[in-house]
Amino acid sequence: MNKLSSLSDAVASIPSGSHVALSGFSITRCVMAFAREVIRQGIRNLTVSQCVGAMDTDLLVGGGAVERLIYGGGSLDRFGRLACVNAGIESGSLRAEEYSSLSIAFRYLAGSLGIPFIPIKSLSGSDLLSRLQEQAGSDVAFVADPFSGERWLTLTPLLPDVAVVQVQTCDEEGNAWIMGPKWDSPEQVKASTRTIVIAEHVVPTEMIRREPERCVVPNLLVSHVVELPFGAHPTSLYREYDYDADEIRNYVEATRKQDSWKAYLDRYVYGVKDHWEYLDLVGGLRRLRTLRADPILGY
Amino acid sequence: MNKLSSLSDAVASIPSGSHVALSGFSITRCVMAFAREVIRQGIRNLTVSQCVGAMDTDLLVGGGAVERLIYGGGSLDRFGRLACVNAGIESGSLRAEEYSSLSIAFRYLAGSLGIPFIPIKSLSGSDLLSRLQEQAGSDVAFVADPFSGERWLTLTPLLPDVAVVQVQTCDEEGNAWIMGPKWDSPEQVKASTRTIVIAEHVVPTEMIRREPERCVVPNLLVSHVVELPFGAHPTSLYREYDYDADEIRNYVEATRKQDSWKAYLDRYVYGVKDHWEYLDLVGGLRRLRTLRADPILGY
Amino acid sequence: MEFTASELMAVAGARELKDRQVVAVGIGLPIVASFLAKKTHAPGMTILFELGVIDPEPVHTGVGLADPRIWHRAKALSSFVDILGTVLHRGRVDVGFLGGLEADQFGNLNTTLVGDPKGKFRHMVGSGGANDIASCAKTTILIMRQEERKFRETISFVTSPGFVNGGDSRQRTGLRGGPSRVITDKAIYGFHPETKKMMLISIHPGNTQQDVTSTLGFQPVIPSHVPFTEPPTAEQLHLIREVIDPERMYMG
Amino acid sequence: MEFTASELMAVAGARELKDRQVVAVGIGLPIVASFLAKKTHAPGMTILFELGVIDPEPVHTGVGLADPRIWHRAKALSSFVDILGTVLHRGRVDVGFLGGLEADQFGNLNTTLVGDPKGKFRHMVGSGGANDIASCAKTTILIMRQEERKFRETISFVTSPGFVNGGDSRQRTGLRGGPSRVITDKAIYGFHPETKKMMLISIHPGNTQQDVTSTLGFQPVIPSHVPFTEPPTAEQLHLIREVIDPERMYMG
Repeated sequence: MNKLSSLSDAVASIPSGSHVALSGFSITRCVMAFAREVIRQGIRNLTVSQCVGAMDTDLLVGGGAVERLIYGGGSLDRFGRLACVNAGIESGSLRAEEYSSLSIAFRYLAGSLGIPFIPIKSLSGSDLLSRLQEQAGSDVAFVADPFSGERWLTLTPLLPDVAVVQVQTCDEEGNAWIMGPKWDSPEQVKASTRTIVIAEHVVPTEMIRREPERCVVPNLLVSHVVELPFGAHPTSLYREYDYDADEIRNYVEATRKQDSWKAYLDRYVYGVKDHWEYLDLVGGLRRLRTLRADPILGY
Repeated sequence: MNKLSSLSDAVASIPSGSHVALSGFSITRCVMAFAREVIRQGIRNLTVSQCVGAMDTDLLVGGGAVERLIYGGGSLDRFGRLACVNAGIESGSLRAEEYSSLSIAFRYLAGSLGIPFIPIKSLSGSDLLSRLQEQAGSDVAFVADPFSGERWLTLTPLLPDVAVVQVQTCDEEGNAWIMGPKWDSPEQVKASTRTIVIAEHVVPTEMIRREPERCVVPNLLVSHVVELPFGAHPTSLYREYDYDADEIRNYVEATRKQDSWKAYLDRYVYGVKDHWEYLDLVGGLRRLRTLRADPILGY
Repeated sequence: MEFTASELMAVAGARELKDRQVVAVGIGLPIVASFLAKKTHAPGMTILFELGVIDPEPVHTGVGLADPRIWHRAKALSSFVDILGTVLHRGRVDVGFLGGLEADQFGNLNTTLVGDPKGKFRHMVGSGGANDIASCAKTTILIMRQEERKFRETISFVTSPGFVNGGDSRQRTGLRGGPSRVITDKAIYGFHPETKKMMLISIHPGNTQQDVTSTLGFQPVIPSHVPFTEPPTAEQLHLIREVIDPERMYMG
Repeated sequence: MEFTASELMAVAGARELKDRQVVAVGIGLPIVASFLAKKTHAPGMTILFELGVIDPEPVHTGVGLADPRIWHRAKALSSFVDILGTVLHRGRVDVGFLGGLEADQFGNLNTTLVGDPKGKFRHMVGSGGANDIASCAKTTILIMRQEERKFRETISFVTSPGFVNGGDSRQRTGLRGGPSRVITDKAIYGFHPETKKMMLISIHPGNTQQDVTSTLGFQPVIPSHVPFTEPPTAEQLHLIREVIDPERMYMG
């Protein structure tokens, strides 16, 4: 079944207040074009979850779209911290529930398997846990192991309404391949009610059938397929294009002050009609071709 | 680190009484050469586990090597039932703990994740559960979901001493690829203390590094690598060779009576010194080449 | 056009499937029913095999789920945890097909043993994924021949629960879903909405009500009007005979 | 041969690693320490990055774990659940490297916030996999500079537990393992077997005991004899400078 969709239609399918799981990790495989379109469409009060907070989440928070963040910490690697997320936490305007990478991954895993709780060793003995017990007591609880009697921390499943996942390749039905490490994407997708796939390339299903071991997202989970070149820009997409260090630095610089941040949003988000105008703004093919990955190295 | 080993050395590393997880499913990817060598070496009192009982397990039971079987049922597909397993269950000489495919898969999964229990919907309301509660009460228990209060069945992890997994390709360190569906192999391997990899082809690590997304068994889990052509014969190995229908029928025929079964073991197991003599016995390359998989179809 | 009871069973199974549904399939008639639906009215259906196969397009028939012939041209090849865990247990399977050695009036199925489980018995194949599908699919369809002693008042062993003891006993066990249809070589049954007892829905052409009830070990609910089952179309028979199972591997 | 404090830290980290160990690594000095060990005395070591990378052989340095440069030539690329679940949580990680904004005398680490968590504070990076490694690895090695206010009596937030409140309090929390070494730019510390307080093991050449203790916010256990840390060898310095970090991305 053909699920090809425009980015704007895919984004419009998400009501304000939804829980959205995003596929970014720091400055790689972030759903940046998606985040820009969400802000443009004025979708608000989202719950966003992600194992390690990334640039897509930071932009969505900075664009005023996020009410609640469930994550395991995060940064923009050497480029800087998640300035918008941190500002939201410091001011209290963002409700952040902070875990570790594995505890979020286990919550997605439990969601993907349809199990109501999952035990974990992490978090115990930390202030992360005491904070969660105050803030979000209903998602963490100790239970006696029914076999040994030992006390184990358990977590509830995460069950997002939509996973939004950037991939290199999929077909028009949404059967998708992810090259490189997959971090939390497989469990996010399988935990979520439905998935929006954003792909650099849409290929014939015939090609998907040639390497069935590679399929990470089976089409039965997918509601929309959006083919979008450079959809993760300025973050990287392994084997397709490198991160755009200059544009990430522009972003980080802009987040330092309210004025410059407003100007950034006006220029890169509100000032363009769609992703095509954004790509023109950042230099078009002349600039973007310099980011193209070396086919041997993959970056 | 080079872990290349002879089959006989790999098998000799397994003490009688060990818990061994086997990679077969019905008549495919069974560790048949391994099973024959275990019987020849006189290893006994094994616990064997497997999601769906297969020909490797049936041969091991028929060869007197197994004391306890933890599985989800099984057969030889159209060729017949697991005659040796069934005879052991009917006579009471085999302690069989019978689950479903998913409940064994979840027990391996819990083992692979290092979690002490996992909730499941399956088994409830069936005689499988009531039997397990009588036989193996300590591996199944109901617990109140700490979040909703609902009553959920939970299972203990399976933590085999050794996983024995037939693959198509690995390197000398044990980094292995599995082509085709992987059924319970990934979780078996990750739940087990260590893994013996039996491969049709051992390739340079350089080749493994070219497609890192395909690696199902990372070398850190592996103790022995055994390169063995047609190690799954007479069962099939996807993309390498088809099952040998004649030899499976011989096996099924032999299991019908004690005399014929003893003759089968004498001929195919005790009557040959090693896997090479076995391959000669079943017709050598002249015969085996007729089983070679079509490179497009994979069977 | 002439047709066999098996062909009608496969066609009746196919008719129960809707486009875009996710269907868990075993070997034999369920494969024929599913591929028939997919090649006719339900092209957007997803077909799953428990061991890790999604939407194959076989060109040969296989001896079982373990036969690489039936994995051919799959869109995804994964694992038990992927199919039975993240699809089935997660609640995404709309229809699961099941068969069995024995069934009772509540759709409970036995594939484990015949005889006295505490005494003399013969052990058969056990569950595989059948118990999981019976426990977790939104609905299940039972396909089995209505031979003597297959449908019994009491079965030797409950491998895969149907409506357990009837009424709301399945829900009280913590399970949702349950069997929606039983398709045999003589008739099609549903389940009474309250008692959850098997209820005759249609009789296959060529059979009388007497033929149907005389081979059951219990009395099904029989509504006042029971129609005949619609026969297969020429297209359906063509697909079964020439495309899906030309070697008559599944159709017996 | 001249060397920097960072180079000695990397070398000291490498010396703690043994052949055939499984090591969970973050960006920065831990990467240098791990690749140095692997290229010298521990060729059979396994290097893991939490996001799903096993045993890469990068030819370029990266800005962080998310940089594809450091995934280059991996043997396996998988996922958080694979690395942090089936390797780390399953108990197969021998050594995990950790750094932090602040540490206390029991090796508890803060990477979350500075200031008053209930009042005015600045939020930093949080845990990522650090809490998981601190909780589940058999041992952890803390690598951080011994600057003013980094080693404190009380830290603003415990992101990753060390020995919690000392003594057996970590075990009572349900955790095994714990930190084995703290490597700073001035010294190497272990932990006292009973009290689990930081204990001076060696002082880097060029520093006095006064240099070491004056920049700690607490008094470490000091044995009667404290040797100097063995300096790096020429081969180690060559590998760090020419092979592992020629652009001085990690060595600052």
